[in-house]
Amino acid sequence: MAILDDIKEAVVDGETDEIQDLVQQAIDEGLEPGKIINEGLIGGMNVVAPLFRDGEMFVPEVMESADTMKAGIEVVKPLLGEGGVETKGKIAIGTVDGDLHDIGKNTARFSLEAEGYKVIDLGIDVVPEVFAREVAEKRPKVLGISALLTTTVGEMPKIIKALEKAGVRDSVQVYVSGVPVTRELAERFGADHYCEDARDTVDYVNEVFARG
Amino acid sequence: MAILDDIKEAVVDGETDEIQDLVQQAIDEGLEPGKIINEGLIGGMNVVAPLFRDGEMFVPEVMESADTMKAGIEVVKPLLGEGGVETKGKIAIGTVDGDLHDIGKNTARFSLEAEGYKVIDLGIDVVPEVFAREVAEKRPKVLGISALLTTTVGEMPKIIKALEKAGVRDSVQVYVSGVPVTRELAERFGADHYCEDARDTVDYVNEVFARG
Amino acid sequence: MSQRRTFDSLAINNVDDFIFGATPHPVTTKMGMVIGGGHVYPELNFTLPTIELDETTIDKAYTIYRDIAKNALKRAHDLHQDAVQLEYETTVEFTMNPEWGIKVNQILLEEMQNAKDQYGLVSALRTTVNDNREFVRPPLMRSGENWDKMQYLMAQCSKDGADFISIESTGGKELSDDAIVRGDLEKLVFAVGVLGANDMAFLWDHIVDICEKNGSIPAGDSACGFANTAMVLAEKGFVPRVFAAVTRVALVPRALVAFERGAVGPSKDCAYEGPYLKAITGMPIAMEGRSAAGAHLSQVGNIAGAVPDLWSNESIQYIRLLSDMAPTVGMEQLIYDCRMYEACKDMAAKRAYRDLLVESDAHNDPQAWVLRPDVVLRISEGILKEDTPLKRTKAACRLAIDEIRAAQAEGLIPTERKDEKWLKRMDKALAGIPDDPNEFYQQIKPRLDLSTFRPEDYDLEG
Amino acid sequence: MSQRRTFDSLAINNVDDFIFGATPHPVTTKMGMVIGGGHVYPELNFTLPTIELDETTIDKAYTIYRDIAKNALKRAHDLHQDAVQLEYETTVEFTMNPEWGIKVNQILLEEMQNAKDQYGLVSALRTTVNDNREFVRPPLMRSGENWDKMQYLMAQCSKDGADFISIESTGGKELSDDAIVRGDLEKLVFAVGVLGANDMAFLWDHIVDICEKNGSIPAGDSACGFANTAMVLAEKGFVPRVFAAVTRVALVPRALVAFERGAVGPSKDCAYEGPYLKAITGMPIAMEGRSAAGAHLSQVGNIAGAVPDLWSNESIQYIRLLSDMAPTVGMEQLIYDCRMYEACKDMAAKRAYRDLLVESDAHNDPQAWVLRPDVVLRISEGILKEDTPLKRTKAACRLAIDEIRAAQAEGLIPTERKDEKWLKRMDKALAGIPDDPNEFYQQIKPRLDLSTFRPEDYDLEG
Ligand code: B12
Ligand code: B12
Ligand code: SF4
Ligand code: SF4
Ligand SMILES: [Zn+2]
Ligand SMILES: [Zn+2]
Ligand SMILES: [Zn+2]
Repeated sequence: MAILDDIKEAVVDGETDEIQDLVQQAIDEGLEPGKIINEGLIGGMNVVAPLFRDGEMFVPEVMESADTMKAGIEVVKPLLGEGGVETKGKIAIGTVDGDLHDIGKNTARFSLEAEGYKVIDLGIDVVPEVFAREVAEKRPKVLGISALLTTTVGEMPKIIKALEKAGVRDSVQVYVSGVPVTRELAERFGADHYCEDARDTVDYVNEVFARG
Repeated sequence: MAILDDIKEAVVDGETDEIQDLVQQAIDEGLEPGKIINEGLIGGMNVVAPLFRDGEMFVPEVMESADTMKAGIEVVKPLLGEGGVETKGKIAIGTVDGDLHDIGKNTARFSLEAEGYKVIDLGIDVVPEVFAREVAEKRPKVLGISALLTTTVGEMPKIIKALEKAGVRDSVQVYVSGVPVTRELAERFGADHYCEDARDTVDYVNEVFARG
Repeated sequence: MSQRRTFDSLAINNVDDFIFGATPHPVTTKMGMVIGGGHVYPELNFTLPTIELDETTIDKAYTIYRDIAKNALKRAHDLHQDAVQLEYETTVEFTMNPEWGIKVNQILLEEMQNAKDQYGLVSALRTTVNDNREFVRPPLMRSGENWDKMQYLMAQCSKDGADFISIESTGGKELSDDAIVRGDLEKLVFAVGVLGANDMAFLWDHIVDICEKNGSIPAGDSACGFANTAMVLAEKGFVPRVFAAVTRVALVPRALVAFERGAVGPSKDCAYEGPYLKAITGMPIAMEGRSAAGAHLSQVGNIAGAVPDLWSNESIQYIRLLSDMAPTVGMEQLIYDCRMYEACKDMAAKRAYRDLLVESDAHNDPQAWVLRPDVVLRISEGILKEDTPLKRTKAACRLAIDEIRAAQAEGLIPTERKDEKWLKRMDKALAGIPDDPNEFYQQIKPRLDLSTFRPEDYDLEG
Repeated sequence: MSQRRTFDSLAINNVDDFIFGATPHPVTTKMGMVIGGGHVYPELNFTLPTIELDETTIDKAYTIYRDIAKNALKRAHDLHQDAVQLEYETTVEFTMNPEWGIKVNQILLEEMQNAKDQYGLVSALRTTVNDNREFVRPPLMRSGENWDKMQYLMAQCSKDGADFISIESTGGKELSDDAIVRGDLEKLVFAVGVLGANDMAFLWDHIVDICEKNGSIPAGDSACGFANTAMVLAEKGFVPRVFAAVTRVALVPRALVAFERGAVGPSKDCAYEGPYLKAITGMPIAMEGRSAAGAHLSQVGNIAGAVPDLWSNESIQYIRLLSDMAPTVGMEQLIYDCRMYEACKDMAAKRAYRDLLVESDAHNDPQAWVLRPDVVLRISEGILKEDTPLKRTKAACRLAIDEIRAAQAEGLIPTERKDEKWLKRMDKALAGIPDDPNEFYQQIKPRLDLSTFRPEDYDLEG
């Protein structure tokens, strides 16, 4: 299955320019769309994810791989039936009210997407009510909240309260993240977990979904 | 009243060797015992206390002054009526279970004594039950607890609980002290106050007694 | 109005004259400290511990700031230090509620005066107002409530007695964050060489004006939001070190604009581009390194200390360490570092000590290499051959890449597996960038998310 | 059995040979680090954050220790450091529950091995067992459950692979605390020159024996409980600085006893008496200074770095700073300090850098003055003219007082208002002390609180 290996390699190398031709070629060779996606495109990301986790790939490279995968999927999409492309599951993330730190969130998002999750990005400077509303509406299995300032970290318990008030606290696993946060603070805030960085986050989310 | 000035000066200078003669001389001169104590001996300590608080006297010097004052009082004591010497009030201090740090406690004790308080020294390595029992029996107005290790500071809330259990929590103002303690921790533990060092402690205790 | 300047030749030409504590154009504070006049002074920065700020807690925050200043100044005195600088860097809340920020500024000034009265300690205050223009999205850079509040806060702190006004401005960050995370040098050059530089001119005209009217000194800006972001990401292994090193140098021309508009230094501690600014402008700089590790881990802990005039800890929360509160500990560490500079008896000793600081780091990382005094002079000279911020930014990148490549070729710094790939990628990105800002804008426009910034705020055609 | 030694002449005679990183008798660790063989390595110590230890929380403590080691070692590697030392200093709970202490020791060794396997980082472990004999009152120094547990913990940690065994022993502290707080030099000399020295002989015979049987190296003790207590009290303005300086030197003869009984170094970081030990024994020493300010504020932040073979942070809790966890930050700071030593190319450069460290502090405080390499050599020589711990302790005090007085007379260090009074007071105290320990005991006995210690545990007649 040389073509699938080529697709895989193109994803790993982030060859966005070449991927659509390669995928078209695979379709022309009569390969099943599901197979192209799972063994070729997602197969490539399955190589990328552990490389990133081990520090063997940089974030820009992972982002290019993810872009490449997405571009490839665009080509196959029309051939897919009802369900479309399956993701591993849904996660929401956002930075607290008063806090504009964005980069960590974006890195976490790309890492999770690279791992095959659908990420609902609530943005930065998000008030507790919006966290609660989005969780109620979109029903992610995990909610990641981050604050990078010692003066905004106090938003976290408020968000947990807002989730409780909206009656959705138990529907979601909440983790918290950011420089001023610690494991101990996470406990005190009533979060389910503390994640140090994107790699840690991916491990945790994988664990949550593995629990079923 | 040259002799009273001499007594005062002897106390400030910690002249333990000379004080008894000076006091005897004052008695021989027909001075009232109360006056000798209040204006001479305690008068001396009233000079010492602010000097120490301003960093103008070392601890050993303060201790010598206190010793001198005590030696002087020994001479006058037999002449006193019922009440004996009055102190400003009663304070208990002790270091928590598992903690042997002693020096800070002793420094605090001497500073408080220098200020005219009666200090009940519960010692080091003191279990919560003993704190509670002593407070119940001796009825100090203030209880000072200290821990110097991050691993023993957790004893503090236990002591507060023990005081509650013994029904004496409201009878006493509790302050906590020691390197790992912070204002914030003090609050979390349910203490009334946090004192950083001996000088701070004296200020706080003065304030409590001033409140009446 | 502000005195505009242009820089076309180096203020410091010879590496022998490029030294800590001294610079051609020193600056004098209100109590008479001469920054860059022969000594290196500590500059202590500090921040609140985890606390939620509102009407009910603000008094507690005031107490904390007072305690920090009082105890750190006391410690300086106990260590026989005769002059120090404090930095008050406002967080958002204090800019959004300028009265709070003004109050803290006053409290610090009071404690400084107390320390002077009580034990003769001389001190200066740098007030760094955080740039909150990005708090509306897309950021509103030249009008609106946030911009007004920033200006008000600066004016008032200046009037109340702050010695220096600084900022870590964010013009262009709407694009640079993404550029950095994507390792996209073309977009980065646009973000900083076009947007950033344009905003600096606008912003610093105003700051210089505010300072002149209210009695403080316009000190300098920092490329934190750009180059330090790249540095932190490189430390996490998220972007290549060579990319972070080039980013650092790329930020020099933007920073220079503040000085062209009237800033006179000392530049900000976290502006590691400081040595370039000192070489070009001859004005004093603050730097931070090993003693700021509590705020940023980095590969430049010692070399950052080669040529500073102020030496900073960047920032530390008011939390308890085993000995004392962290800001007091920070003051002690800075003072010990500064004593080393002071112990150097003559120029020869100073150069020898500077070279130890340089050599101890320079060979470990490209980010350290580009801070070598000799490299700084060479690249600075090259930058000054160009005459616009965009052309200078391109030149800065080009020269940094060349220096790194040469050092790697000679085995003077380590070469990582993907470095050559990344250096080539950056070569390619640079090659395609035109000299004219508007032409560049039209060329890159299709790749920009136009919802994230307002072209008109950067004098760009729609 | 242990090899007894006597020291009657200096191992380092000439101040030119008295240098950081090198010493006549280096020591080699299991992974091959040579301490004192040319380099200065970082030694990182760390401790738990506020946590109450019991069966339910101990697993959390294990995780913390693992995280500390893993992340700090990773940081060392990221900074291109090739060898480091860790110190695990047990707190009471870990000595009282030796299984817990043994487990932590194993965890650290595992992470060290992982770091070796993963990226070739070489490391060594010093396990410092806390002296919990004083947990019964009066302390039971030579028998009982606590003494047994200490020995068991040492033996097991040694067997499991710790490179070094250390302790901060407390023999004599029953009296020294009070002596220090009272500024009572006579009692202090009795506490450390009689009780302390006697206990060191007993204790170190056992430690050397345990190490020999189980494969680790008996490293050294520290006068923490004595001289550092005085230093901390002096910093608070509670005892005079001249008294603290004399106390520091007074502790040298006691510390020497460990080496006479077979300890071979590196001595403990917080044993600031280290330079004396190095001069006398030629064995390597650990020191701590400016980078340990989070644990002890001091007046010796730079000068403490003049002649170390290991450079330590003393201790820092596992708490979050703005950049990272504090122990990781500590590792970074130590590495930057060590890079400076490494950057010195030849002996001339080393001496020049050492002298900067010395000169930057020496003139500020008597406590710094007595750590000057030349002063250390002079006093050490004087100490070795005497032949018993008591006589040496007296000599140490005498010589320290003389050096301080001479320096003050020449205006080389500041003279505080009450210094002369205190120096005289110490003169007087010393003058009255006989040479014979038992005679001294009988003389001082009326002034001792006999309920606080057991004379028989110090071979004294009832
Ligand atoms: C880059 C940066 C900025 C940039 C932000 C750019 C952006 N768009 O994000 C700019 C310059 C704008 C900035 C501004 C400010 N900053 Co800032 N900043 C930083 C810096 C250097 C790096 C942060 C970063 O991007 N790290 C890299 C990412 C990848 O890591 P991360 O954020 O931890 O994210 C990871 C995890 O959280 C996790 N994660 C998992 N799930 C999720 C989910 C979400 C939603 C998120 C966010 C993360 C996350 O995975 C991520 C990837 O590994 C830090 C220093 C530091 N040591 O961290 C200071 C720092 C956070 N900033 C600080 C300060 C003071 C400020 C300002 C107040 C400065 C000022 N005076 O103006 C303003 C505040 C603006 C605001 N209101 O938010 C201080 C905070 C101190 C304090 N008191 O709390 C810090 C610690 C710097 C310092 N050492 O002093 N800052
Ligand atoms: C002296 C000292 C010792 C002496 C104690 C002598 C004694 N009899 O007290 C010795 C050597 C025995 C010792 C032992 C240990 N110590 Co110790 N010790 C110190 C040191 C250097 C100074 C403490 C001191 O006396 N300060 C001076 C006094 C005057 O100040 P203070 O104690 O804060 O007291 C003031 C206030 O608390 C206040 N106050 C007001 N009211 C009251 C009331 C009471 C009851 C008290 C106590 C105080 C008080 O006023 C006092 C005077 O201003 C500190 C370092 C430091 N930075 O503080 C470490 C320190 C506390 N010790 C430490 C450690 C680790 C230990 C040991 C575990 C070491 C070991 N591995 O064996 C053991 C533990 C023994 C035990 N179970 O308690 C660490 C704690 C770290 C942690 N994890 O928590 C510290 C912080 C040192 C460090 N930098 O790492 N220690
Ligand atoms: S990197 Fe450091 S100094 Fe800079 S804003 Fe960002 S934080 Fe402030
Ligand atoms: S002073 Fe410092 S190192 Fe020493 S026991 Fe006491 S603490 Fe440990
Ligand atoms: Zn900064
Ligand atoms: Zn120690
Ligand atoms: Zn230590």
